[in-house]
Amino acid sequence: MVVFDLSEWTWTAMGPALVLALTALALFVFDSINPRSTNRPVVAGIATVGSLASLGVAVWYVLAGVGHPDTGGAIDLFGGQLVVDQMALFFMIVVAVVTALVSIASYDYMRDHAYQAEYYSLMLLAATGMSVMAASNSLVTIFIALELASLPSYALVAILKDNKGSVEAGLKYFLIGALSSAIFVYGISLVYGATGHLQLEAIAANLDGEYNGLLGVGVLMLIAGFAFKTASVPFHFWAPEAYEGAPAPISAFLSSASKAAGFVIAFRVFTTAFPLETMTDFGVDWALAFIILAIVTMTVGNFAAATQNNVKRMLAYSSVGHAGYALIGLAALTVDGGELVLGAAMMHLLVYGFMNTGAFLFVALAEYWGVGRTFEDYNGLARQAPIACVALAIFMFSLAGIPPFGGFWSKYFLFTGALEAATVNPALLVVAAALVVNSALSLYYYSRLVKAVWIEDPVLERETLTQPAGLYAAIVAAAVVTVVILPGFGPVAELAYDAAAMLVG
Amino acid sequence: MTVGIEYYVLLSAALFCIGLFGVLTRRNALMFLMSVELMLNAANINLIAFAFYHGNLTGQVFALFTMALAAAEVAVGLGIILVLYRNFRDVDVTVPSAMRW
Amino acid sequence: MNEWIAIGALAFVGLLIPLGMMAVSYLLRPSVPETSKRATYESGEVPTGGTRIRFNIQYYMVALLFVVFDIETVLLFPWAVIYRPALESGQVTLLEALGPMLLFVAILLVGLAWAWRNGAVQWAKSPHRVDSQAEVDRP
Amino acid sequence: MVGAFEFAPAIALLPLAAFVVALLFGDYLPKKGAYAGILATAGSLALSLWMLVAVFGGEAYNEELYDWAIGEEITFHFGILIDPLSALMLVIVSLVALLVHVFSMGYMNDEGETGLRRYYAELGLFTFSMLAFVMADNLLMAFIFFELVGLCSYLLIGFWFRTRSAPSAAKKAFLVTRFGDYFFLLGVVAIGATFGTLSFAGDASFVDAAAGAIDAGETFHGFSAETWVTILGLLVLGGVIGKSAQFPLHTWLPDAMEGPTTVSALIHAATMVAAGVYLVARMFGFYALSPTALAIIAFVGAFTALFAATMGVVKDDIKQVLAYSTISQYGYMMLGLGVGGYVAGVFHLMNHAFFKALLFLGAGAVIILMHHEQDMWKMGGLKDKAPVTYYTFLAGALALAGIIPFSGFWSKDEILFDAIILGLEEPIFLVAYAMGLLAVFFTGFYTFRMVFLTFHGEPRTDAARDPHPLGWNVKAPLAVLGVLALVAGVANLAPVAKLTGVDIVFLEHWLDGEYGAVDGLLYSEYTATAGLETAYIAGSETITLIAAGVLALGLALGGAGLAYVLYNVPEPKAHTENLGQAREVLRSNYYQDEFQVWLATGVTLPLARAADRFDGSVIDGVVNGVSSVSLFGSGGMKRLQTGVVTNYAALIVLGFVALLVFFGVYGGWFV
Repeated sequence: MVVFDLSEWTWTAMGPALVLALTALALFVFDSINPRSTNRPVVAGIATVGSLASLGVAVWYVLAGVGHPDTGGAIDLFGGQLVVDQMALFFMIVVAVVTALVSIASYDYMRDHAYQAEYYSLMLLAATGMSVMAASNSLVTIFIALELASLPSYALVAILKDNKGSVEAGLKYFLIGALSSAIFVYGISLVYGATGHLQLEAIAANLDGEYNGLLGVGVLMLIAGFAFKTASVPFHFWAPEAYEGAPAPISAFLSSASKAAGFVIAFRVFTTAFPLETMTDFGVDWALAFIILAIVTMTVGNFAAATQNNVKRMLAYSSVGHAGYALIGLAALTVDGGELVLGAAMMHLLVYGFMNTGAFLFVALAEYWGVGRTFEDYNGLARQAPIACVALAIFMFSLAGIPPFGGFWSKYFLFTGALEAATVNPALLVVAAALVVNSALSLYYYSRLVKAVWIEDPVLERETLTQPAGLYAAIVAAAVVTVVILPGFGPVAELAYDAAAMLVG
Repeated sequence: MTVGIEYYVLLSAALFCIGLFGVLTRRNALMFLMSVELMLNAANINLIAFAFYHGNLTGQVFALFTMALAAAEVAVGLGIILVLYRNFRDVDVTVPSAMRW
Repeated sequence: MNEWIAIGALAFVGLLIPLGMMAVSYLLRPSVPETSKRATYESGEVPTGGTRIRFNIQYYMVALLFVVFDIETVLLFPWAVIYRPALESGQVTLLEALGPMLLFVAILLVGLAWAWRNGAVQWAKSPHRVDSQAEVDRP
Repeated sequence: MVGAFEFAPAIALLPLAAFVVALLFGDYLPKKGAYAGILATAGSLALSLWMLVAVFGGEAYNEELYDWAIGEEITFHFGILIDPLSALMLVIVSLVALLVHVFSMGYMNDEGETGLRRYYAELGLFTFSMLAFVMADNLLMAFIFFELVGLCSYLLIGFWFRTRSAPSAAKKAFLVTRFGDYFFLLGVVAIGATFGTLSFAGDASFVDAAAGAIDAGETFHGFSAETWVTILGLLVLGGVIGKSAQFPLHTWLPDAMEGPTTVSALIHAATMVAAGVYLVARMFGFYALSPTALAIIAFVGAFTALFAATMGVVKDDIKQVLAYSTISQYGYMMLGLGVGGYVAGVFHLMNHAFFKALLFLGAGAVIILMHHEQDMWKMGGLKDKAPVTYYTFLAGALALAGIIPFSGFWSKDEILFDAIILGLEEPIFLVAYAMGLLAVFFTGFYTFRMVFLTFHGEPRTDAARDPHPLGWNVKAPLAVLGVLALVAGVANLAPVAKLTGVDIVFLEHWLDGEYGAVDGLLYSEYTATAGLETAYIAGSETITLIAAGVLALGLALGGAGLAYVLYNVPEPKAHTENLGQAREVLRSNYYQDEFQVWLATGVTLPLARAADRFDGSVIDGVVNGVSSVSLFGSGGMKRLQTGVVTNYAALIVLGFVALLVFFGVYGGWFV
């Protein structure tokens, strides 16, 4: 264990986010020196190194026990506006990992693109926002971080300026995002009106039941904001288009990191600011709202994914479905606790960060090759690129929740957690059932892709496919982690449960 | 004469709904954006009114942040609308609908 | 509630009068459409071109930069209000009070430098160059 | 001797290495990997002997090596348990494996077989699995390797997979033993679920847990603890019956003779088939808790012993005779264990491993001599042409028939003695004893019928007149085993000990922890747990002992003598006609196969058809319906995504308003 004393320089606890921000600034500075150069290796290198450094710092903090109850508990910064605890670090790791993978993969994918430095700096700014979201402990910081994450994302989705799909996706994402953030900030104002505070603990302390209607509408509007960020029904409409139209690495980035960041603020806000017990007394049973959202989101996402022909769009809908799985983490919270299921949701988001990023990066690879977008276009790819296709099979089966892979474990824990909570709240039986049914359905369309790649014969003869080093490295790394996370699940689960216990307990 | 807090809420709610109405009916991207700004400002009214009501400055300061962020949002939005016009020769938000189902 | 009735009545009357006048004129006037009547009125000038003309993109760029940087001053404002009292209270050092804002301004400066270097504030010579410039802006 | 047990895993891993080597490089190695196997098994034997010495030095070993699945209720691990029983079994297995490897060079290589790489690889894998099974310290690990030896058996029976009969025999063996293993698996799961542990020994063994539950008078699933233990024991017994070829799951073993004779010697006589009996011995402490289970074991064993022996009488194929005798002998072991004769059962297990391996290898030698002819009626007169084979085979036959002083006599006598003293107290066991006793006669008869037909008389075919020569690698294993068949009985001369008072019951002391032992796995503790009452004829142990011994020996000699009269003539004739109707019944193995086929086609198949029809119409209909509905729903659901962003905004607002109204009304915000 590294002995690490943050008492003197508490702001360094935000290290992972600061590293990302500095990297983004460094890219701006680099680009200012010679705006016309597109030195891909340097730019991509800076981004990768920066995100890996952020990952390193976050992992180091976790190992050193920063924010752990044994070393003084969560670190409050700026009067409680930010808080660095284990959950914050956990999600900072998720964000940094996804950013690193996407940075590496983008080196090849964005090879012909003019705005190299802008691309990476926007991505790192968005990552900074997500990282700060993980630590935000006040509705102010949450909103700012959320916008910091969102605004660069809009630009990133639309960054292929001459590609109609990309622009259409960017527009839709932006418009729905703007609408959602307006709703969200209005919800914040209502919560502020009901309690007079924006800092989460202060809100919890000032829940007096005077303005239940105001509070209730405000909470629902907050849920709307989270639902947008996590692509949960009914705020998911942007997601299929944005993921389909955006450059594939950006789709990976948004559907993994951005979603995880959306969940972390939801976890924190609802466990810290709105204790379920009090809120239920006031007639604001947000757990029920999440139960409904979870069921609807799972069902819509998976059902819509089932008959897609476009692989990327299928993954986009499946991403909606997975948001539904992770929502169980909030839905199954009960008055008595629920750190197990919350921890399971956190684990699911971590595993999802690898398998989903990997899946989208495979799509990026296919787009790089230019083989086409539909399932048929993918037919027989395994013959030409077996390694990547093995990785794809791993991602698909892990996403579907087939046993040896990471995706199974997290889903399994979610399931058992929901069942456990069902003893208190029978409605969760429906959630658990929906989880099973939807997982079964998801196997259909995931395996369809594996079948296309491995079993079907190619429709057209293809030329030999190159093996871009960056994309391959990212895909293989994601696949390896998806597999080895099984033996590593002990520590991961422990961290997630600790983090969840701190939040709930 | 002090105006009761509920009237501020009513005003802001009205503004919010006007914005929402604009979002739902305007097809011009710029009008869409303006409508969203209306909704954001409705929130600002709330924040400032409640800050006054609760007697702390948190809401006011947050309103400042909201304004700054709204400006940033507009900047990004205008950029996107610009490329939208370039690609579709139109700023009608219902035109780009190639991706669906 | 009472004192608001007057305002409401005023608003009602204010809306009623113009609406009523338009309604009356609609009912009374004859409708004889012809080309010159439907033409756009441009203060006596003969109208040329469509209603939409393309502005030089630089208007947009500069306006955008102005909006963004101008709005950042609202964030400086609350800081300026408490800066002096905070220092006088003796609870914060000069570095603690000044440092964050300097950092904030420095970040803005990085952004400005980047925008400048990327030609955002460069004034194009003619509208025709804009399009071509946009194309050659980057290799 | 510090650290002897540190090498225990190597006992199993060496053959595994041989498997890998043979599999990868077999084609390039001299003798196609035989040397790798011989080296590995020799190493295993050396290490096993070291273990034996270590246990003799008063040590024992019970370690959990690796937890491979950690749960809240139960943890699965791999571990090694070396106690007197497993150390003894390790030596037996590795010794026989070594000898069979050597013999294989003569039987397979020198005969120009192809596919030897596969053969030696599978042999290595089998040895690995068997040794690991013997060392297993928990039931699940035992089950895993139990299945693995089953797999190897399947592969090796089907070694000549291009013939018609071998693949079918392999499938039969696999299916029949799997049928038993299915119950075993249920038992493993049930034991794990009931007691939360699967360890054989140590503080947290399921045996202790079961004993504790019985003492505490707990109930499980509505059964008393004792009944539940019986049920669990019988479930595990399912696997034992399948693997050790006990009635009614014995039918696969005779067919398994389709494999190479070396395989029959190693797998289907000395080791794998012993796995079932070994398992009973391994968890004898558990069975001892349930007198009912023990009684069932005893009766299954006794019945099998007699039943198989009668079928052996009419067989013409030398390997078939041996196969039925194997079934019969394992019946004896089950009988011994079932009547509480733990030492006797293990003793017979050991002796049988030696003499049956000897007989099979002898039969292999005969088959080489006879240019791959197995019909005994085509042999004859080999006595003079192959003296080494003859005398070693004779030693094995004498042991099998239970003629004093060969090893088989001592162990069989002990089993029968244990059965009669229990039967004298509880007469029902006298039936079991009677069956066992009767089987002795048949054993003597068919054994010597086989010896006389094969070796005595005049050569009846050209092949018998001009036998193929044998190499050293065939004779050496025969010699080793021949000596063992003669002297192995010295390990436990219980009757002599009882009559003379000299303390020469070495094996009993060995198994009773006189040397090294693991707590809870002691003969005396088992006896105490089972608490079986015994009685003696006229109250005298000596009289009982002598009476039982003389009776058994007399019957054996009688059987042998009958064989001598009928078949030790220059031109023996088939006397089976004299049996009349019984002959057909015996030849058809009591129509067991026909019965089982009828069970499959007459009962199971219609049931399966009905299930299939149900599955095809109702289940598939529902499934297909669900999928069509799902896909249809999917089609509808994705139409929601119209592509027009304004619609999205409207839907979002609509969804939000719906939530708002629902929660507003539900939460009473607007009241």
